[in-house]
Amino acid sequence: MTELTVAFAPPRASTHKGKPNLFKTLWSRANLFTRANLCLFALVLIVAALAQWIAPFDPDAQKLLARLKPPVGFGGANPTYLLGTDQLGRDMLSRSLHGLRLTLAIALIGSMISLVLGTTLGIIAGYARGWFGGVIMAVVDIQLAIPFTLIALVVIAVFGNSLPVLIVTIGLAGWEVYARVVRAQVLAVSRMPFVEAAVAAGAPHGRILVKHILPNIASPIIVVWTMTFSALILAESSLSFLGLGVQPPTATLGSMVGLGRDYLASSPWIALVPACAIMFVSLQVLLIGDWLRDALDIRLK
Amino acid sequence: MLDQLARRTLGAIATLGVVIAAVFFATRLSGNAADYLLPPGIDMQTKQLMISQMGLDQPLLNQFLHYLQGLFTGDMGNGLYERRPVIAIYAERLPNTLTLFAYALTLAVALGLPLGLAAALNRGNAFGAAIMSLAFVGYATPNFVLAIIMILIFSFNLHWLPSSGSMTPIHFLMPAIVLAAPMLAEIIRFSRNALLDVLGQDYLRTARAKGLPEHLVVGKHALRNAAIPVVTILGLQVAGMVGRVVIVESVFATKGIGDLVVYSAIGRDYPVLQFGVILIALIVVTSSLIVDYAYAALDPRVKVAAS
Amino acid sequence: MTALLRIENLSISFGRGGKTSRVVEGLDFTVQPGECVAVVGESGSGKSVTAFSVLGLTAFNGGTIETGSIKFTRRDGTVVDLATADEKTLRSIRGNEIAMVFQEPMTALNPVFTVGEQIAEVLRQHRSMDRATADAKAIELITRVQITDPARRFTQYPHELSGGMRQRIVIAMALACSPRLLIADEPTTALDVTIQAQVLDLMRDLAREEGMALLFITHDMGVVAEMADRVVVMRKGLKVEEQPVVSLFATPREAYTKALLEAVPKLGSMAGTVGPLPFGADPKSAKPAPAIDTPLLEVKNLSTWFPIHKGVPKRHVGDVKAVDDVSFTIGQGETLSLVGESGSGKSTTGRSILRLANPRAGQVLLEGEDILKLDREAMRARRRDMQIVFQDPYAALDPRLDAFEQIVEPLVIHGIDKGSALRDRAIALVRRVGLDEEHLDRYPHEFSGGQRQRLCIARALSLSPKLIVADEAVSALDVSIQAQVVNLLIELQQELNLSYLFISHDMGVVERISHRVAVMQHGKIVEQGTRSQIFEAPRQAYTRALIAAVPIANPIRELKGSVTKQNRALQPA
Amino acid sequence: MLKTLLTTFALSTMLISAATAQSMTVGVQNLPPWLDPGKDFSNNGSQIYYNTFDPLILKDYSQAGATFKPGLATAWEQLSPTEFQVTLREGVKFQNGDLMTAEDVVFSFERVLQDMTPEYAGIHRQFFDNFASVEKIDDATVKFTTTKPEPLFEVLLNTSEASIVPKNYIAGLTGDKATIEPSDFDAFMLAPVGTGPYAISSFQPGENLVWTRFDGYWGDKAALEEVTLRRIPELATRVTALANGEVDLITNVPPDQLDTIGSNPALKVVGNVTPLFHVIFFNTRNPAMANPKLRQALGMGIDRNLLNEALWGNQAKVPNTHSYEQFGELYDTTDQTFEYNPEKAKELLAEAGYDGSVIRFDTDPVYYTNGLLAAQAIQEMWAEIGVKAEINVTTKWTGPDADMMVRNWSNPMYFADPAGSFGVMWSPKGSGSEMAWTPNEAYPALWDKFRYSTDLAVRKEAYSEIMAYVKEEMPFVVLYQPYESYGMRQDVTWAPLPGHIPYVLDFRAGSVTVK
Repeated sequence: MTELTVAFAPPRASTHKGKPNLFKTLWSRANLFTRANLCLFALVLIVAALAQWIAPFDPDAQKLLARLKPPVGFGGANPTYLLGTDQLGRDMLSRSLHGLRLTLAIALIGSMISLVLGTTLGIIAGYARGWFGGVIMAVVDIQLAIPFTLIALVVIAVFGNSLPVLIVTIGLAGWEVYARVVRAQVLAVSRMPFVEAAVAAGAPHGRILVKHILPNIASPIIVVWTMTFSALILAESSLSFLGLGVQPPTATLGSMVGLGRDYLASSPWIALVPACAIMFVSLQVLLIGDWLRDALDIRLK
Repeated sequence: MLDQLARRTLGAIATLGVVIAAVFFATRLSGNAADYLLPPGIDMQTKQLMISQMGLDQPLLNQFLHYLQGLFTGDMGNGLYERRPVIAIYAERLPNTLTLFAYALTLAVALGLPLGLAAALNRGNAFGAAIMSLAFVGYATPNFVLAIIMILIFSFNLHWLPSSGSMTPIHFLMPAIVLAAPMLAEIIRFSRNALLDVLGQDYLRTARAKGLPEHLVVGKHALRNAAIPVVTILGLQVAGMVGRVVIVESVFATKGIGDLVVYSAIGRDYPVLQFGVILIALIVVTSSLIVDYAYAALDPRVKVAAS
Repeated sequence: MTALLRIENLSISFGRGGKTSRVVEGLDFTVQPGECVAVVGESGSGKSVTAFSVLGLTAFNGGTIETGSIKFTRRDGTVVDLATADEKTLRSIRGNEIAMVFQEPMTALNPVFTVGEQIAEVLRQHRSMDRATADAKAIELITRVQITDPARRFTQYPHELSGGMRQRIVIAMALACSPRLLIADEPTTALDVTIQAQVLDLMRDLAREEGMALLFITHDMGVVAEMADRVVVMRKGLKVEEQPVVSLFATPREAYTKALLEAVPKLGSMAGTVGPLPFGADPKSAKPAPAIDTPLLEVKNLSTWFPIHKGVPKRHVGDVKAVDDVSFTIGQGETLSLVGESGSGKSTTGRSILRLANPRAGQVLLEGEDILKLDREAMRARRRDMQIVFQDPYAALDPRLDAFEQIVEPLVIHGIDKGSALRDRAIALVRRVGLDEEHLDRYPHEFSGGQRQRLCIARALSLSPKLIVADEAVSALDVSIQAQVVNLLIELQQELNLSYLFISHDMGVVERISHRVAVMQHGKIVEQGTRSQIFEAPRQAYTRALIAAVPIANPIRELKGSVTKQNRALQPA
Repeated sequence: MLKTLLTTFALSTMLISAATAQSMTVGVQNLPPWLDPGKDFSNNGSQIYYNTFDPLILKDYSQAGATFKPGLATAWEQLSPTEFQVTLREGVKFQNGDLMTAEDVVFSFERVLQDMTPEYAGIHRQFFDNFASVEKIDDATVKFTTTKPEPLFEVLLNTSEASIVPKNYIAGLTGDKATIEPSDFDAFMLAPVGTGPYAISSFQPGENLVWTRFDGYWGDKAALEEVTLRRIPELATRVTALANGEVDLITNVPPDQLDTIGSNPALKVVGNVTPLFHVIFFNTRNPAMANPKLRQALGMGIDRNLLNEALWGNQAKVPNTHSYEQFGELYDTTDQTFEYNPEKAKELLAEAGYDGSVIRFDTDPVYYTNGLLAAQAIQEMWAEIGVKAEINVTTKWTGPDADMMVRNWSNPMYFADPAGSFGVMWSPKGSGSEMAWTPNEAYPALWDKFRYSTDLAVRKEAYSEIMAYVKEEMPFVVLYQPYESYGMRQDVTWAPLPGHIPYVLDFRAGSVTVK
């Protein structure tokens, strides 16, 4: 190392001694905007988790004679319904809160499925290589060649349209991204001298994977997670558009937009409230992902 | 390097082969066509006759062999719904979809690269932040919402643009924008990051040390290098575009293959669906091959990664 | 006579907001026309930053010139202050009147343009030549830097050229407009020693022919001695001292300069000693290797080939014979050095012995047992006896583990010690390599390069191995740190009766640490023998070339550089 | 720059605007994938056939009741209860120039009666089951013979399925030019030719269709020179295309969107209560649904008036029984087959021993206007009486599935007689009965009494008896007759006529004008 490199990239290292607290380090690398965003996201999560206590009404309870009431502040609004009512006279606020909760749950579990599946296969492909790794990457290619919508159609057609099937389908949507990224990272990390040092010290494969490789590929996995998370929220709404989402009357943000889209010209709040919620949440996650990528200094291919 | 490209090509062909077999069996698994495409309330006798006319009462293996045979003779059978050759159905629609792709791709690249460049050069100021916000919003909006809102604004209220159809190039403008939006966002983000990467490279320092003006340093030395990783994501973007085109074509009533494929999937129109999936896989695989070749052409160092 | 370049009271700082740090502080020196001034210093001394400020590139690097002036006399006799000149003026000077050669020829050239284009570009920019004229001139320049077949090279891309050739291209680019001042920033650090000699030679000759002044940035006292007329020594942003080169080497005024000079391995300084000798130690204290009947390690006819596949489907069309029929032995407590240029197969040999690479043939007998035949479990147990220390101390430590975990990992793997015993052992190990107990809780990024390498050594020592493979273990370190680590290795050997396979391209260090030396070229050992046999009576031309190429840290040799010239013929251009 | 751009946009918008006095563009929700009146009773197809094809007997479509008028037949006569003879109009030309002959008429019916394709066979069973033969008496006379007495000759010969198609043209489409092969029918579906006032000059299945005025038409010349149908499936887009002047008329405007169009001064909404019932039906063969009391309870648990008020703005029609105004003499308003009575429903549930198990309600996501909304509202209403329902949205036609429990469906009026709507679905061989309902042994006789009696009073009484039996059995519940709305520009004068079956886009002379 010459001092030039030092000048170009001053060591990011925190000067404090001892175990670096990851969260503290990350927080210190967040600007005001990011911090505000993080707080807001935490708030969203809390609100979603508490939906059933916060929501003023049963999200599925109809008042057929109080349909299509606009949100408070618009002409004809009913002050009982803060965000108005939908096409069946259900409270938009309550539905949105419950929808938010279910949407987040679907995206969360779905993304966990793709994370675990994709990471596992990516590690196998990257670490074990050989023909099995080749097969995994071939499956990735095949999955890439068939649009997700079609895969979803077939899966839902075969296994029926239920929440678990939907979540698994959504989970299938992102695994190949993990597999690709993880494989590349594993290939890179397993060539690092510190891994060779562990091999030279006699470390078994399991130990190398758990102790050295996994912790070192965790950051890109987290970043991919934030990227797929918002993509999954959008995927769920696309499925709802095609009538493949959750079964009514259950609300997700996506199904609310999908079923409310016909009203965009006449009663726009029905679709716009959940659409804005989708945009807001996925924007937040994207921004968090972008910040994490910079903060963790990851280059993704 | 030629070897690797050839190997990539073979791999692509193998992928297509698997898709061809997979789509046949997956579609049969997904239900009986007769339950979906005959009018509700058709009587049982007619239904049985229709099933046998459609050849769906044949053993699966016979159907598969017939399908394979058709693949090689170019006879993909008749659509169960439209009752005419699948090839003819797609021939009517493919040009529209390809046109739409071409517009969207052009739009995304022609806008995305300069915006990404501007965002990289204005990193840290309001202009750069504005571009990135635009990119993120484009990425975070469900595209059918974007499509409908655009229709309501530009057609319903302002009467500037036609809302639907595929008659003239202007009809493709809104669909292309919606189709391009997430891709545009991705290209902006990616080209910005690629450029920021490149801007820190030693060879740019060299270029400056040579006394080159800034427009050459960035426009020639940096851009060419930043373009390379951007090209690699275009292949993936085409795959994403194929997924979205379904929704875009449906909303804008564009006569394209995306719309057709989804309706054939929902209606279990096997021959149409099968050929559609093969066609789409062909488009995706070909575009990623083109990207590989373009990558090889753009970057003299490249050895196409055998995946 | 007006100075070509006069730097006065120059201060440069980096960083933004509250966290600025001065990297250069109150620097003064001048460069006269046709003179070669060397700026010497270790990492962090501010020498490269200074070089960039002369090109007016400080701001692009993220730095700010706080005070001072950089006065440059242009061709037309006007004097410009490069610290304050506008970008347009600077641009007309860069590449035209002041040119620069960089450290890293791998990254200094743009990978997507042909080298010819990159040279011609400078001419088009500053000489307003049309494309054809510029191309013709570029080919001429490629010829000028002694590259054969210039017309073909002109159309090639950087990755198609060797490191040495790339550096020549960078030099050609710098020479294109016959600048008055050429700045060379560690131009040979990344090159093999024989190539380094050729490049230095070339630069010196060209400077002389063109009447160019040279501002030479380096950490290598040998290079300084070969190149410089005057030397500026820097440390932590401050000028330590400035003297003509001869008097600096003869009578360094400052302690720092003295230490720096002392840490430089001087080839030939070990003549007459019997064994490895720590830097700064009395030559008489050197001990010969303990004589032992059976060697610790016997490598017999070891071959490691990497297959080359071609075609679709992949066919095996040949092999890179990275290690080809190599045999040697290492005794208990002995150091065998493996020397050679990049790509000669030294590292693969070391890795094959540890089974980090898979040899295709041969035997590796450790205390008589062929470890290549061991099954997985037996091999795992046997690994306790052999450890490795890598070149890059940054990559060799897992960034996610603290020092304690790194050091004790081998112990944990083999189930040796637990709990507080583990801690005690770790403390003993870090102390032994010259670190403190408190360092155990730190993470790799909190250590300097030298400290990291000590950690790596501690980790290697933890299992009390009999053999350590040191793969370029000191090559990435600053010269003073390098000396310390070499001393540590020698001490440890004497104390623990360790054996080393010391892999290095640096003949100076090799001479100091070795009992015996094996020279590798193209995967084969071309010559091996005791240190004195190799260094004092080399039989092979290749060995002689390696030795001759080492810059001698002695400025008063007659006919500077003539020693290296004869070696050019040995290397394909 | 911006100005130029806007001008370009405006210009292009003007270019695509189709309305001139002689032509019109219609944005439809869906178009059929193929066209052949003899095969088709789909909602999509119903839009098309009347403009291009003529049946032997026409009627005055401007009124709901049946006033038959000469079509391709100038006169007709019931020779006996099982014989019917028609006199053909002379000089009628098909749109391809061929003269219509008695052979064409015979062929048009023979292709159905001889089950030349499975679909013809279907139409044969559902519409012309009673027809035994059709024969040419001379060049201008054709005689129909039935097995049983046929009270509905005029009604049946008026159906779109009884439209006359050109035999020689069809035979010449593929293969041997002189013989009829199955492939000829396939080819005809893509290039249909009839005797109607509009020729189909361009047809891209499922996407668009262009009608051009047929100058050789035997009757009043078509109102418009050219009519283009464009499929625009997405509602917002369809409405926008209208507001934007890209189309002049749009179909399938749901009740909730009427204001959006109505509030635009350039546009208006026209609609009618269409002769089609939205129904839900039960799978009586599923053990879970086998108890008629449970089905009665579920029927009584639905507040149809509330559905009408909430979802249809009270514009739909909630009938007492399965009967349409178009039935004329047979129109029944007195029978109270379906009613809302939650208290009674609860009692019935108790009697039926309903154990609270979940009832699956299948619904198509989009096929029926307001269908999904109604399903959810019914789910809520059933919850009120203590029934737990779960909605299963699926595009699959689950009607015949053994595990089906409840499903929404529609019972359109295929022709203006209870046999043409109730009968097609719920006669002993009706598709609904076939799928999900096993009536008792007395039912076929009762049905035959209604169907084949030539005495109107007997038929009327029999129909009442049938409805009473339905009330008891409750295999289905009629929800309402939807109000079908069309949006159009102010300068278009058009309205769906009450005499038509549902969805017909009648653009014949006198039905439409464009200013």
